[in-house]
Amino acid sequence: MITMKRVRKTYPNGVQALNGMNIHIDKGEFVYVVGPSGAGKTTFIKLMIRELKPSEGLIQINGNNLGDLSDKQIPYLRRKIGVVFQDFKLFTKLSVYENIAFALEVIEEEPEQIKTKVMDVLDIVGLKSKARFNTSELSGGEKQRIAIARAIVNQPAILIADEPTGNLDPETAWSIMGTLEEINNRGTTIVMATHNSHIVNTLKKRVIAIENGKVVRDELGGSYGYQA
Amino acid sequence: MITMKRVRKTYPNGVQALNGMNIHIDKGEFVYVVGPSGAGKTTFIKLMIRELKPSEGLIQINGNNLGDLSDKQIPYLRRKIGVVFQDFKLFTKLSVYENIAFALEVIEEEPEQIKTKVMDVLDIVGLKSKARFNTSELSGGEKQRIAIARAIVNQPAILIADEPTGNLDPETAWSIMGTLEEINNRGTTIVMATHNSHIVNTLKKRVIAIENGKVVRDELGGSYGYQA
Amino acid sequence: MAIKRKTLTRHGREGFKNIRRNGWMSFASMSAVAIMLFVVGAFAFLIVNTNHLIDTIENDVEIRAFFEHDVDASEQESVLEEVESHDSVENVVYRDRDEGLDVFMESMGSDGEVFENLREENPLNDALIIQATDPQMTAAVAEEVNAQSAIESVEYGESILGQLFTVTNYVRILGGALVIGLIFTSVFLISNTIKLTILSRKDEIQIMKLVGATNSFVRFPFFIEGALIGLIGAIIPIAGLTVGYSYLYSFMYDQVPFFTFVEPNPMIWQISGLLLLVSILVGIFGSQMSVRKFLKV
Amino acid sequence: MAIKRKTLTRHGREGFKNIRRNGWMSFASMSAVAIMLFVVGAFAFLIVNTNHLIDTIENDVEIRAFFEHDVDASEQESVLEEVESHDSVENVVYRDRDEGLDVFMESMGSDGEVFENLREENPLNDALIIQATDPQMTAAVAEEVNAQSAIESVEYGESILGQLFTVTNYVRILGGALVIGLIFTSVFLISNTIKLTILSRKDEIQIMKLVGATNSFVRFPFFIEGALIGLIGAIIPIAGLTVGYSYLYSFMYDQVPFFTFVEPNPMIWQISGLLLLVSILVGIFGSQMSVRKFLKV
Ligand SMILES: Nc1ncnc2c1ncn2[C@@H]1O[C@H](COP(=O)(O)OP(=O)(O)OP(=O)(O)O)[C@@H](O)[C@H]1O
Ligand SMILES: Nc1ncnc2c1ncn2[C@@H]1O[C@H](COP(=O)(O)OP(=O)(O)OP(=O)(O)O)[C@@H](O)[C@H]1O
Ligand SMILES: [Mg+2]
Ligand SMILES: [Mg+2]
Repeated sequence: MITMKRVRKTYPNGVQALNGMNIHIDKGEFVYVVGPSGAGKTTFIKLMIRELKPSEGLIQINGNNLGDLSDKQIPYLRRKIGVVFQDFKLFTKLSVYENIAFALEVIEEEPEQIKTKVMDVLDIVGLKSKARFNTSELSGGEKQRIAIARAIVNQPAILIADEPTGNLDPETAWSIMGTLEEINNRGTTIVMATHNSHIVNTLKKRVIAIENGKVVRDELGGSYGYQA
Repeated sequence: MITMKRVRKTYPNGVQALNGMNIHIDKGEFVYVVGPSGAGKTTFIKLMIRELKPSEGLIQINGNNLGDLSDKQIPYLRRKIGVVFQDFKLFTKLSVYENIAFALEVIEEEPEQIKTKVMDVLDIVGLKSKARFNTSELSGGEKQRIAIARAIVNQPAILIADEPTGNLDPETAWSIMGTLEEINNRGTTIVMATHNSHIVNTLKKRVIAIENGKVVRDELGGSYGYQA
Repeated sequence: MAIKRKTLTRHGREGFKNIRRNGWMSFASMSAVAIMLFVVGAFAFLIVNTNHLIDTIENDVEIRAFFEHDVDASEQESVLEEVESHDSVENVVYRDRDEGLDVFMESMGSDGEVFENLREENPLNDALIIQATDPQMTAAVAEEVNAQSAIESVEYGESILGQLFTVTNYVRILGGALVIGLIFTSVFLISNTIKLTILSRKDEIQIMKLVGATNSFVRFPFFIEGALIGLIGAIIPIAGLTVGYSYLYSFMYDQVPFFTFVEPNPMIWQISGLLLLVSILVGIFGSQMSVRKFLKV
Repeated sequence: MAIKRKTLTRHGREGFKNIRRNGWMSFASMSAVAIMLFVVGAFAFLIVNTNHLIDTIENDVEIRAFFEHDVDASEQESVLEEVESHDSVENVVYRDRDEGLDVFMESMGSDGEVFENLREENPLNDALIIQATDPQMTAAVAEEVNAQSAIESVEYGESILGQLFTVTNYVRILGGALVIGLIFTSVFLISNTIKLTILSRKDEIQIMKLVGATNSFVRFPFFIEGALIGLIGAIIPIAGLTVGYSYLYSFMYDQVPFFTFVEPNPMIWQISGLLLLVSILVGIFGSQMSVRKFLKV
């Protein structure tokens, strides 16, 4: 499903964010990506959705070699991947409802279907009552949950979540983890970058630890930590 | 140092974020504020620095009744309070150095002093090497640490931190907590809104739990949780 | 790849909504459109009328060709016919010395009467009054006519005519250059303003792309929005110019009989239509160019 | 509360830096300034010269007062003196019938010679050529002169004069109104553009306030920035207008002897200075007004 071979990424300012990443994730897996601040987790995610191009190396998603995709094909790749961004990336001028509906309008979903699906997913993240609010009127944790809702609303083949519980209280975080497990059980591949050791250590999954832009540990059912 | 009496805050859209808050925090205290997503923690913080005005009730900071302060006096209030914002609020077009230096320029610090102080505080948060970077070139956790650095650089009498470890790995988070303790030992009052139960339960301090805009628990050396 | 109808509806709706959502910004763009259109429009009217004035002046240019005193009527007739058949001659009128004096006396106003006693021994010659098809051909025609042996002399204000055409040609070129310059300037200024409003929506556009929107999906609402800004921005200046010009026209008509402006109808509608078209195109162009820069995500 | 010197230095430095930091935005503002200044400046030159043309035309207006045939020289002299002493009379010249004929023949160009044989029994009268201090007083003066018994009649183109003044006054008022309108429009458009660039820095301003900056601390760099935008934006149009006008002036001077433009010196410097001043003030005004809205945090 997701393969990276000898991937390097050097930012224009010279920072080597990824330094020879080799990763293979199969369809249906649930993977935690852990690592210290600045290790390269977000960079790794940005490469998968082609927000960035690698400086070197090979990336395959869903059987497609990203290097071979034309600019025109990128949107169709992205529609198969739901992403919870670390900084949420919500449309600040739109309502909660419109934010989530956008992901469905893009794939030209039927208008009636949009309504049902948005309200369903808002129910899952516990914010049905705030559908008409503007996103600027939400608390930090509420924004994060809207970002999660948007990422899962069109049932993508792959769900990538960058620190999706950083602004959530433990109870809400666990409820979200329950949702992710459920989605995973229905066949969605999940990649979740996280600093939450409690979650990693409790809900045991495959753990990929990154440090200085390299995989330093890759362990099924591992616990939080990145010293190899 | 910080007193709130029967404080209510209703947002223009009708949401009652605070619902009769009563709080008293003494000089030199270290207080965790916990509560579920949307409980009102950030609203509580915004009231203290007069980013918002209360709909009702009395707020005293440092002996000043905020209701009595004129608009002209607000900046001087804010200079005594260092704030780590939940959404960082960094100047996106400025470098890391300039972001932190700004807090010192505002209080008309001597130019040579600015340089020393900024580099010292960058050292504390472990980002001395990134002083010249633009803040848009930082990882999530790095941004958060810059926000912390800016809040503490002019040694404010009160430090307010809104979820300051949400994007940090446990190791970095603990190092930051060490810094906060140190600052607290030197006499600074610290109010920290957090969802990190591990920190709250390990580094025991006074815990104020908020739910639905009210204090539901206030316990010295308490543990994480907000069921009264 | 055809766009589905529901998606088209969605784009249209978003375009309209965005005008409202970005309220102040939309207003800023529309006022830039309105102001520049006003300036361009007013200038267009000015140019059209200046041209009209120049035409009027130039068309007043006539050649007076005076016959020798001893040329008889039949010879005069044959010269008239020959001149008439000339390619560059628009119009020829015969004016004998008597008529010549009448015209002269009339041109002197009340002073003229004193010349009535000249009629007996009229010092004037019989003449042909000639107009060239193109006023700028006047000198050439005059020379050819003068070459005829029956003609004693020709008069066409040669001293002033060269200057007149220098000035009128200059004014025409300058006016044309100014109009073109002004139009480019306006296009630049309007799209500049639109660019500024779209720059502030850079993040929005990039998020759309990251969530899987195609370029055309992002662009379409901006297309509608740009067209609407052009359209709405054009209404006030067009209305203002139309009313203003009609008023000015009738004022001039009443007060200044010796020069009338170009009739409002249909000129006013042509200019308005052109302004409207340009305005909408610039709105679309400005928004599309600006969006384009942010699509590379 | 005096600002410390180091803080002032800091504000100045920030003002300069912000121009660079907001590169494209600063450029957009400056080009708006440049374009509008160009339009206003060109228009100012147009108005100044139109006024000049009008003055030239109006000053050509003269009254010809003709004496009765039987009035003798001494009486003519006393009338001349009386008219000369009139408050509203600028200048009086005596012209006897002989000179009158010369002037008339000259005005007829080469046609004129045929009237030479009139000199013996000259039908013209001796006359006074009078100019009023204010051309618009012409009619009143003419009437008073006509009341004199020694004067047979007066001539001053009364049929056309009323119209001339209607038109010139109208052009003056219209020109003035247009200049004022154009200036307001430019001020609006420029500050509009500046507002747009500052709108995108709303967050920045609010963060400054939240970190403890006073309003004046936030404002000062914007003040410098606004002034710089006005200053830099003014350079190109002022240079362009200065060169362009000088060129146009000498072109007109060489080609069109019957009307010269207003001399470039010092008019050009006055207008340039005024434009520069207005430009800087608008830059400051625009940025300060816009910042103001976002200070309420
Ligand atoms: N746009 C950018 N330009 C330049 N350098 C960047 C950029 N984004 C990130 N970096 C640098 O690349 C490195 C990896 O960043 P990345 O965001 O991938 O880290 P991360 O693992 O997500 O960290 P965190 O846990 O703090 O979010 C860091 O050193 C960071 O400073
Ligand atoms: N600007 C706003 N306008 C309207 N309602 C708001 C606004 N900001 C917050 N709210 C609402 O007020 C309530 C309290 O929000 P607040 O941000 O204080 O919560 P919080 O405790 O900080 O939550 P979190 O842990 O998710 O950050 C929430 O219901 C939220 O939706
Ligand atoms: Mg990250
Ligand atoms: Mg909060």
